[in-house]
Amino acid sequence: MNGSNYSSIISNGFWTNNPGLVQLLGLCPLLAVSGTLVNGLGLGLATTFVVLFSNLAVSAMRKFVPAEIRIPVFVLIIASLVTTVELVMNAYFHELYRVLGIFIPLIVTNCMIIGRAEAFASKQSLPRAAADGLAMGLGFTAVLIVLGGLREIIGRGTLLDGAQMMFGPEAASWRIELLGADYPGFLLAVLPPGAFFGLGLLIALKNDIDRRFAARVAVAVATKQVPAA
Amino acid sequence: MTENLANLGIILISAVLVNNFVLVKFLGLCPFMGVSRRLETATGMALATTFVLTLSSIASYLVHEYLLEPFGLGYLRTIAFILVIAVVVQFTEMIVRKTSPLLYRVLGIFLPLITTNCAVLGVALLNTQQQNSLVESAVFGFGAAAGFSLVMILFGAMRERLAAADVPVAFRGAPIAFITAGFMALAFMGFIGLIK
Amino acid sequence: MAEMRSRPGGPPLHRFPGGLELPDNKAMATTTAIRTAPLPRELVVPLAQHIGDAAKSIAKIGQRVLRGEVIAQPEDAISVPVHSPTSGIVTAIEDRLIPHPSGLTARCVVIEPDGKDDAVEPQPLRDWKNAAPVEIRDHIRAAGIVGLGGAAFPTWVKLDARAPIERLILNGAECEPYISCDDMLMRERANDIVSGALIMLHALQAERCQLAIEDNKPEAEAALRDALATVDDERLELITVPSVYPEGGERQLIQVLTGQEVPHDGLPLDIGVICHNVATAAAVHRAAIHGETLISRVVTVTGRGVTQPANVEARIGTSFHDLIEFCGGYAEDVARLIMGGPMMGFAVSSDDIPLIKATNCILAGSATEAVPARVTLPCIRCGECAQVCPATLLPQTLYAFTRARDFEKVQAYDVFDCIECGCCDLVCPSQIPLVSHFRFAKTEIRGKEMERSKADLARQRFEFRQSRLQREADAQEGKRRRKQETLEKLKSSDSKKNEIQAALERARKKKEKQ
Amino acid sequence: MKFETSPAPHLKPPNTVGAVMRQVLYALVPATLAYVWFFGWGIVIQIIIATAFALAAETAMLLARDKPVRPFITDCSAIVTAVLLAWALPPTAPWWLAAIGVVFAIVFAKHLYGGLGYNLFNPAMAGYVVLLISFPQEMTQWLAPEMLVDGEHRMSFWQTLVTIFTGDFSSSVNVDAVTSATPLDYLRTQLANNRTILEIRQHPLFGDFGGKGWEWIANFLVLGGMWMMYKRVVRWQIPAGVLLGLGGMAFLFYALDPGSHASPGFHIFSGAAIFCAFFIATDPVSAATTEKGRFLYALGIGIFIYVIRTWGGYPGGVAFAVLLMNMAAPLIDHYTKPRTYGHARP
Amino acid sequence: MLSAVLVIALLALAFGLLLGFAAVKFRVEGDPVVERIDALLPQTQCGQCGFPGCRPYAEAIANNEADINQCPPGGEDGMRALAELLDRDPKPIGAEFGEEKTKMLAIIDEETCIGCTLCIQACPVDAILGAAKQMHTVIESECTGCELCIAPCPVDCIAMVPPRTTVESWKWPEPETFHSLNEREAHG
Amino acid sequence: MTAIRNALLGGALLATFAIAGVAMVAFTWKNTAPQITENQRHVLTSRLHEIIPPEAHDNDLLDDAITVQDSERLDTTAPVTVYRAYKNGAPVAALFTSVAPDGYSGPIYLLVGIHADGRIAGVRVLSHKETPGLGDPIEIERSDWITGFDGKALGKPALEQWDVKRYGGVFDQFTGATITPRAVVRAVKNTLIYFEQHRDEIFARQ
Ligand SMILES: Cc1cc2nc3c(=O)[nH]c(=O)nc-3n(C[C@H](O)[C@H](O)[C@H](O)COP(=O)(O)O)c2cc1C
Ligand SMILES: Cc1cc2nc3c(=O)[nH]c(=O)nc-3n(C[C@H](O)[C@H](O)[C@H](O)COP(=O)(O)O)c2cc1C
Ligand SMILES: Cc1cc2nc3c(=O)[nH]c(=O)nc-3n(C[C@H](O)[C@H](O)[C@H](O)COP(=O)(O)O)c2cc1C
Ligand SMILES: Cc1cc2nc3c(=O)[nH]c(=O)nc-3n(C[C@H](O)[C@H](O)[C@H](O)CO)c2cc1C
Ligand code: SF4
Ligand code: SF4
Ligand code: SF4
Ligand code: SF4
Ligand code: FES
Repeated sequence: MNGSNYSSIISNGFWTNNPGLVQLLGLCPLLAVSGTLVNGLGLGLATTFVVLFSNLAVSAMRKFVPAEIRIPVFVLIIASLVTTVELVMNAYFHELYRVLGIFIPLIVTNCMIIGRAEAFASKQSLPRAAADGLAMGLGFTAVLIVLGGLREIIGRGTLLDGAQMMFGPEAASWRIELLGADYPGFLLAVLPPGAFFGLGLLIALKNDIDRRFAARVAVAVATKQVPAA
Repeated sequence: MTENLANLGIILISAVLVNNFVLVKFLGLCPFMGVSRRLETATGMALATTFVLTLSSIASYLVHEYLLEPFGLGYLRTIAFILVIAVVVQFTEMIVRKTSPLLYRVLGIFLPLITTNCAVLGVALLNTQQQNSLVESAVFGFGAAAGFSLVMILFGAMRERLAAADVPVAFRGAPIAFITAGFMALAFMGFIGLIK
Repeated sequence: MAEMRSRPGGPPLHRFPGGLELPDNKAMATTTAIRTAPLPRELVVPLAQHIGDAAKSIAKIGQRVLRGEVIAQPEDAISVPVHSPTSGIVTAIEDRLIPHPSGLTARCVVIEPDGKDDAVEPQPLRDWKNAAPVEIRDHIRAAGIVGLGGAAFPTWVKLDARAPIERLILNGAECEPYISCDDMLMRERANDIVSGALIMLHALQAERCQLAIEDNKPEAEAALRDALATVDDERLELITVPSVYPEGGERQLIQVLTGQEVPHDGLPLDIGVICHNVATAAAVHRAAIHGETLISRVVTVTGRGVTQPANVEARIGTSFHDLIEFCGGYAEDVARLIMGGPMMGFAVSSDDIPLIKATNCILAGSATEAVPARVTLPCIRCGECAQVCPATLLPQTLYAFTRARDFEKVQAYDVFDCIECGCCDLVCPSQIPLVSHFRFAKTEIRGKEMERSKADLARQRFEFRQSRLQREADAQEGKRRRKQETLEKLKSSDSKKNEIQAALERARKKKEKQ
Repeated sequence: MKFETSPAPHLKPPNTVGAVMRQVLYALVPATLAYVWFFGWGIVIQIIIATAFALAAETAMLLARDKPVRPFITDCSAIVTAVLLAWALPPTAPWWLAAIGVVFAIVFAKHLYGGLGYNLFNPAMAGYVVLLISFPQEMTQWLAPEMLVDGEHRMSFWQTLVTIFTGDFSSSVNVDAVTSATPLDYLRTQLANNRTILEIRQHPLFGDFGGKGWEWIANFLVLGGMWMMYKRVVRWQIPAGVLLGLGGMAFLFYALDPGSHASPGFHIFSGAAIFCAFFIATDPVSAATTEKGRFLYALGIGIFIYVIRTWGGYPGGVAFAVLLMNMAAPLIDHYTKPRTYGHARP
Repeated sequence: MLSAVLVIALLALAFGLLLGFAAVKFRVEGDPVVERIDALLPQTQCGQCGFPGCRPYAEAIANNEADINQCPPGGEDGMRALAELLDRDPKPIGAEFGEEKTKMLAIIDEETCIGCTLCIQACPVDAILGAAKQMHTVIESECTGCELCIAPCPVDCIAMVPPRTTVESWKWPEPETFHSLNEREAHG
Repeated sequence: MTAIRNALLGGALLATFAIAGVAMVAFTWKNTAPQITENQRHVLTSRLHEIIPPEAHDNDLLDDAITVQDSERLDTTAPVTVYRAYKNGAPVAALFTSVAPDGYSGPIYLLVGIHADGRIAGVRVLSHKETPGLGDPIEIERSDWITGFDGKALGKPALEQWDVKRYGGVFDQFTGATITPRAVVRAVKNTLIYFEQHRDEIFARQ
């Protein structure tokens, strides 16, 4: 996990150590704003922005912050970044800002961010820290998008509903009626229980893929060893 | 201060059951998932959170009301609140450690985790959003914490029972915990409408 | 405590929680009187027949031993000697298969009977009425008597009343289906039992004795009543109790008779009660009055898998095979051989194992009778098991935690209070072998505790070694420094240069050697 | 001679899970007949649909999980789940409703936890709640008791079948009379309109105690429950607890203000209260498992039924109450461990 | 802007003072967690975990520098106990640390032993008796089965044997059913 | 001594970061604040403009608001805000933030727009807690039921026909839900009645 090379940093963020599926951090926004794909994307990008810059800042000053006040300093940095993001979104993506509501300021308490600062950025060089922040943030965003997309499709039969909130009015037409206009909607998916079920299923899916992969690797290794022995 | 008792009761019931912080509002999920594998730890976390949540709800109200608002600094509330919470957590830890080593043994390891429990910051932010008064803030904070504790403890007991279950391999651990939380949220939907 | 229906005129009885009414199946073996088995060609006497360390063999291979001669002496405080069941030659002292659920072997003395059955001089306890209790105890110990009710616990230990005993209970409940050895013994040797009871009363200095018998044994009851009438001692009392399994369990019987519970971490004597099996009382009688040692016992050989079920008096060490042959051999469809009853007994894998003091029943079960074709499903938490548990445990919870390997919880739910009666197991609709799980959990916990203490020992030894090494290194370091210092001093004086050289040489050599 | 060995006890266990489950099914027969009498053939069709999907889902999951199929199909627990869920559906609900509900119940609520015996939540009720919140429209269209519709408009078996599979009500049936609220639903909505109980009870929906028709079905359900108690499939703690909890709450509020609260008798005899007390809350798997715990668990269900019926947004209440107490069952078990023989009284 | 900076600076200053003070004043002496972790380790002292003995490994776990699945002698059960203590997710023993084996005991073939004392020096728990040039024996009850004595022996006279199961040490097996938790991957 | 020094050092460092962070935030605030206020106003006006198009009036609706109170007619003890639209000084319409207190699961908050001549200009639901899937067709996003009010007025239909069809009115009910639409209809009717009775007061400018 010491992330020696960039590809492992990236695979860490997206798969092996994905904040949403493996570390189980930042769960609240993950569940709360994954009602639609666009909401997920919006918060995901905001989070990515914060984790990227907090990693950068922490990495830059890692040399001269004493251990005792490391955490409070990180918290301060993150809080400032988040407030900045909040203000910017309020000003330029106002509708999205209203939809995401309290979960924007709550990025502060997303343990993933402080976790990355502590575990990675405070020990690594600037470019590495940036790569890690980006990978983790985008990994988180990816989960948000997948979960949001799934819930949106099952719950309402649409995709990309509300895209205009992020991409301007012309994006309103991006909305896709995937399952036909008279799909009644499976409300469970959009309601709170659906969020839990959805994430549970996603994690199970990931576990299963990992397990199958591991099994295949084991078989491959075994067959390779036979002729050698 | 003419707080209407009925109103406070409604705030309480709403925060504990109808708008349960964890299952309906999606706040405080990380500790809910992370430290609920055993009933004992779940209870410890619940107790510690209840204390901190109530206290920081009051403290951040005071900061907001008497420090930020007068200077028109409402936009700084996130920063200010997180500082307040950190101080409250640290303070609690110090007091507990000093006064009751026994309690510290039970709660000690959970206290630092609470800073990053977004329910705590969430309560502070919601207080300002709903323009709660001091007493309302306190009741809301306590109600949120009680709701958190309630589901946390129930969840802890359920997960202990799950340990013996023949859960499909891919679902062992986190996935089945999420599924269970989903069912809990389903059950809590029964409370919808309890508060008009 | 709820009261149980009791005979009119009898003392009030109490209920123990749970329990089952089982079809008793005893009649098959009670149609004939107790038969005496002939001497077999070989007797195999295990050295460990009860809890505690095995006795140490004192017989030599090739030695001729007499009936009643001590062939092994106890090493442990809670133990009794082992006697030769007949006269003959010791042909081997070796590991043989013994009746044990593990199916493992253990050390046994093998004797080839010479057919003469010569006995050592019997040493009855003359005038036991005036003997000191400790004398009686020692006599009983020397006679090798252990409890014949199942656990084979050395009887003399239980006669050592460290606290005042209010009553002695003679356990003639024999609640387990199929088993009828106590029943037959009570019918035929009621006088021996009553006599034994009086001796035990004296040894315990107890006030009274209750003989408890289940109401499905009217003949035995009548015989005992007659025997009691002949001695006419008002301290002795016969009590009929309703037939509910496992009423014969010591703690359950005590609860039925006294309404009190034996503390979980205590013994019956903590509440002033001692419980002995009726056959044990008969053995005490024979030891005290006739000077006989415990070299034979009555065993029920029964089940549909044996042709002529009967109760047999046989020598300890007779093989199961011989006993079955004596009872007409196996029936066609024999499928299981069980030592003990159908509830608590264990299936053995071979009939080439000896009768031991604890063997009260050899059950040859037919396929329909004793081979439960279980289809084990998961526990559905129906709670039936808890309803029948005489120890008021929660078998379903114990099972769940055992599955989850949460032994801490298993212990917190009192697995060690389970008497392994099998009631829960039998009623479980999911047909889970609950008792087997609990036995597993118990041995697993004990094993863990052993490992733990072993790990603690290892830690101590490791730390000790570390500190020793440290000390040695420190000492070495000190020496080196001192040497250095003297060296420095010496350096200044040229005159001793040679000496230094020599010293350095010596040091180097010493080091190389090490 | 050599022998095989097996663990004690060596007697044939007298009971099986399948037998227990079948008793539940037998106990439901009289009430099902009564249901058909009052509300037509819908329930039978629903039971058939639900059972078919339940068995299919159970088999599929067992195969997917590499478990033997036979022992788990013959234990009949999937059928019990299906029948109980079918009982909770409006009898003319479209077929896919039963299908979705029962598949969710078997797959999510049961097999993700490991199948029979391991589920934390009552599968049938989980399935029901999912349907209720996802398809409230379809789930709230109840038939009036057939007695209300005049004799010749009774829906035949064929008509019901058509309705269930196409969604169309046959032209011979007066739709307005067919779809209506259940008595509980009506009570709640009318109370909200500030009508008094007395006025509301005048409505033809109501019988002597509870809803017309419903109260008769309830009687047969009690009969079935008694049968199960006689057969020791359920013990008294749970039915008594549910009825006491619900009746006690109803009595309390009725005593305080009879004008705006229905009587305990009404609460017990309408809706699914009796059904819940004997058939739903008694699901051993998801209930508490200690004696004392079961009583508390059931008491909680009774109380929650009243609370949700009276103040909540879902007039049924039963399903939520059961799920809520399912949640609490492990904790209740934890705190109601009985004193073990020989241990000091606490 | 000035007021903003002032207000927050004020808060932060108070906060920093408090923390700096607390860090010094309330430093934790000794770490009871290490003791508790150490108590759960098998004390085989074999070093398979990658640390020189059990206690160092315990310290590493406490400091989050090592995972809980590195001790093969402790096995699945030991890992579970650690997971429970630390409230972490259980995970199988890492293959790179070796496999969980049944516990073995060392025995010295007394015919071959040349009495070189090398094994005595290797044994971390002083379980080998003997003096230079004399035959050595292993004290059965104290050997932890760590195998550290095997390598140093110049004549390969030490072998690992499983301890004998006797009637006393025999354990009841767990009954197997098709719904046993076959893959003992802990969860919950 | 070192304790105090450390504490001071820590405090100072922390303060530095705090100052830097806050400076950044304050700077952002300065540059976004006007936009944010503008956005907030825009959200409100755009809701109003759904009912009264911007070209239909020439005053600032948000500034031209009064509050009225009539617990009987308006079914709420809370003050009701009325936004007024004028063109060239003449009243065009009034927009009430009415409440339907008897929804299925609680009050339904409405925006009721009424032309100066008493015709409904449009109704929108601001917020509600009705059952998803049953009561929510009152939202414009879910169905156009709410537009059924457009153009209606008191007496058109007749007063007793201001109800859902099942109860003899002209408005549709939803399948399985009559309470929600009835509540909305009743609230709109009541608002209309109030408007008729107080028209002059409402449009009077102080
Ligand atoms: C380790 C141990 C110590 C015992 N010590 C005594 C004792 O000192 N006095 C006594 O009367 N019984 C003693 N007992 C005997 C028990 O009370 C009991 O009679 C015996 O275990 C037979 O019980 P069972 O056949 O019901 O299993 C002891 C039992 C065990 C297992
Ligand atoms: C479940 C169970 C059932 C028992 N049933 C009997 C019985 O029927 N008769 C009997 O004498 N001992 C029975 N015992 C053994 C008694 O508990 C007790 O050990 C014995 O009566 C003590 O007498 P003893 O030491 O003379 O053998 C049973 C034990 C258990 C655990
Ligand atoms: C769970 C549930 C939720 C309901 N939600 C609503 C609702 O939001 N709005 C509504 O008008 N009716 C709702 N109803 C229906 C009412 O209870 C009532 O049956 C209905 O309004 C009467 O309609 P009807 O007269 O068409 O039968 C709901 C019913 C149920 C069971
Ligand atoms: C008395 C009794 C009641 C039952 N009630 C239910 C029930 O309410 N819902 C259900 O899905 N299964 C019920 N079952 C069936 C079975 O217990 C259930 O499918 C398990 O939860 C599956 O693990 C019941 C079984 C019995 C014996
Ligand atoms: S009897 Fe069997 S199925 Fe019933 S609770 Fe006990 S162990 Fe579980
Ligand atoms: S075997 Fe143990 S748990 Fe089962 S009924 Fe008997 S005492 Fe209770
Ligand atoms: S692997 Fe285990 S037993 Fe070996 S030294 Fe490490 S902790 Fe100790
Ligand atoms: S004797 Fe060998 S295996 Fe045993 S503890 Fe010592 S070094 Fe380890
Ligand atoms: S994101 Fe809410 S607690 Fe972690």
